[in-house]
Amino acid sequence: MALDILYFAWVRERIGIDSERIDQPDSRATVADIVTLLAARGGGYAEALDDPARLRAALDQRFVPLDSPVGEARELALFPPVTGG
Amino acid sequence: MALDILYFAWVRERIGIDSERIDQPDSRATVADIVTLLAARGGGYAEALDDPARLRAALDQRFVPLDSPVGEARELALFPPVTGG
Amino acid sequence: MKRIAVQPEDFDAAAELAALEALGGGGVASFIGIVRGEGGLVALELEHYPAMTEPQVDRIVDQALERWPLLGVTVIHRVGRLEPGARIVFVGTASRHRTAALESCAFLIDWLKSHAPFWKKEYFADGEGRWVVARAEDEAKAAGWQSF
Amino acid sequence: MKRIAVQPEDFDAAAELAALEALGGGGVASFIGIVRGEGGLVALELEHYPAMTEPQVDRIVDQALERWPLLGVTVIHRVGRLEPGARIVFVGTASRHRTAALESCAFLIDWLKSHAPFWKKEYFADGEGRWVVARAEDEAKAAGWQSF
Repeated sequence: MALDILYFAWVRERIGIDSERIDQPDSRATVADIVTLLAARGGGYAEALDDPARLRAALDQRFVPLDSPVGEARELALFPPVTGG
Repeated sequence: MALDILYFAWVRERIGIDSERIDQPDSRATVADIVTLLAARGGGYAEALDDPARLRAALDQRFVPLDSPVGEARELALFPPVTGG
Repeated sequence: MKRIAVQPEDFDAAAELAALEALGGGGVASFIGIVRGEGGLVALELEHYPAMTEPQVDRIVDQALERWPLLGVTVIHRVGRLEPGARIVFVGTASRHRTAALESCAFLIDWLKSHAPFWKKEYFADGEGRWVVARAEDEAKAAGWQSF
Repeated sequence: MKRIAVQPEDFDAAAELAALEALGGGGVASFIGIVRGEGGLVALELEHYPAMTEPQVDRIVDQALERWPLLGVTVIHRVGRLEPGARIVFVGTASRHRTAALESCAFLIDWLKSHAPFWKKEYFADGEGRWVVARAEDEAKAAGWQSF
């Protein structure tokens, strides 16, 4: 199944694109598993994603902890902690 | 020495005047002493002032407890608890 | 900036906010109190103690300025006869810190309620007038700031 | 009344307040956040997650509506490039109770800071851009409402 991945703020800048589509490896995979998979690509991906403690995530537009299984979600967003308001 | 007494809200309405001047009995007299003195006049005064627990006071435009000595103050105001805002 | 007014006239909330926004802080908090037309209320009469009101509001504002890092405070309190829907009071604060702006705004309105010489009388359709009774809750709220 | 907007355009704070005042409650609280021009800042760029932002702000507003007896809530958050002095955010609440209006206003701004998908980038006179780092203090402030 296809999973759309969105990047925001400095995660987006380091990776150099704002979104992409990947084949979801396994519905039991967690957000953290996918972060590890992407970081392994090296370059900007490693720069953006190598420290998961600095990352936050949303699945289908809902904030989730990084250890959440991706399940049937169609959209995963990765970004730093929010700074609105 | 003369002491101006001001009344507000239902204290003013019951007494029927908004201010008057009295001879201050004694600089050691407290606000409560003056309230007692005025209440003893009976009529609207008694109606307005017979329950000191329902009254608040200011001496020279500063809130004070009823047991404060009037001292050198020139103006005593008597009124119910405030309800602004 | 410190602006205090006690007046029968209405005020321009937008102009008051704009003046606070122009101070260069990051946040402006405000509270506007309005006459509620409940239970057949036709008007509210606000009595005050003219010689005391502004100096007393000024003291309350000074306490807020001591307690929080504020760039500006505006307090406008109306007096006289006000009809349902009319504005009674405006409290606005500007600060670099949103928490300072919000807390000081809450403090100011709580203290105005319990520490400024205003008295409200409600008038109803049958012509009857009734003095508003001070609420113990308001006293407690104001007292709560003491130990803040 | 529930009004939520995420937009690049400025907003008319007076009109927003007037709409809240017209709801018949006794109090309207508001907070306006403004870009501070400190340290040579020339602009702030606000990025957001378009598909998520409004639904997420809506959830935050619903929490406020569950928690406090409110007659109306307005949240307007700007996105895009904003210069010093520009408004970033407006939060306004109307209630019969001043405490409900003030507390919910503080809650909403705290939660927007830590629970809505916005990211700020600061630009300085030398052309350099720097992403604003989330403050632990803001997280703590938002978390404080959980146990409220």
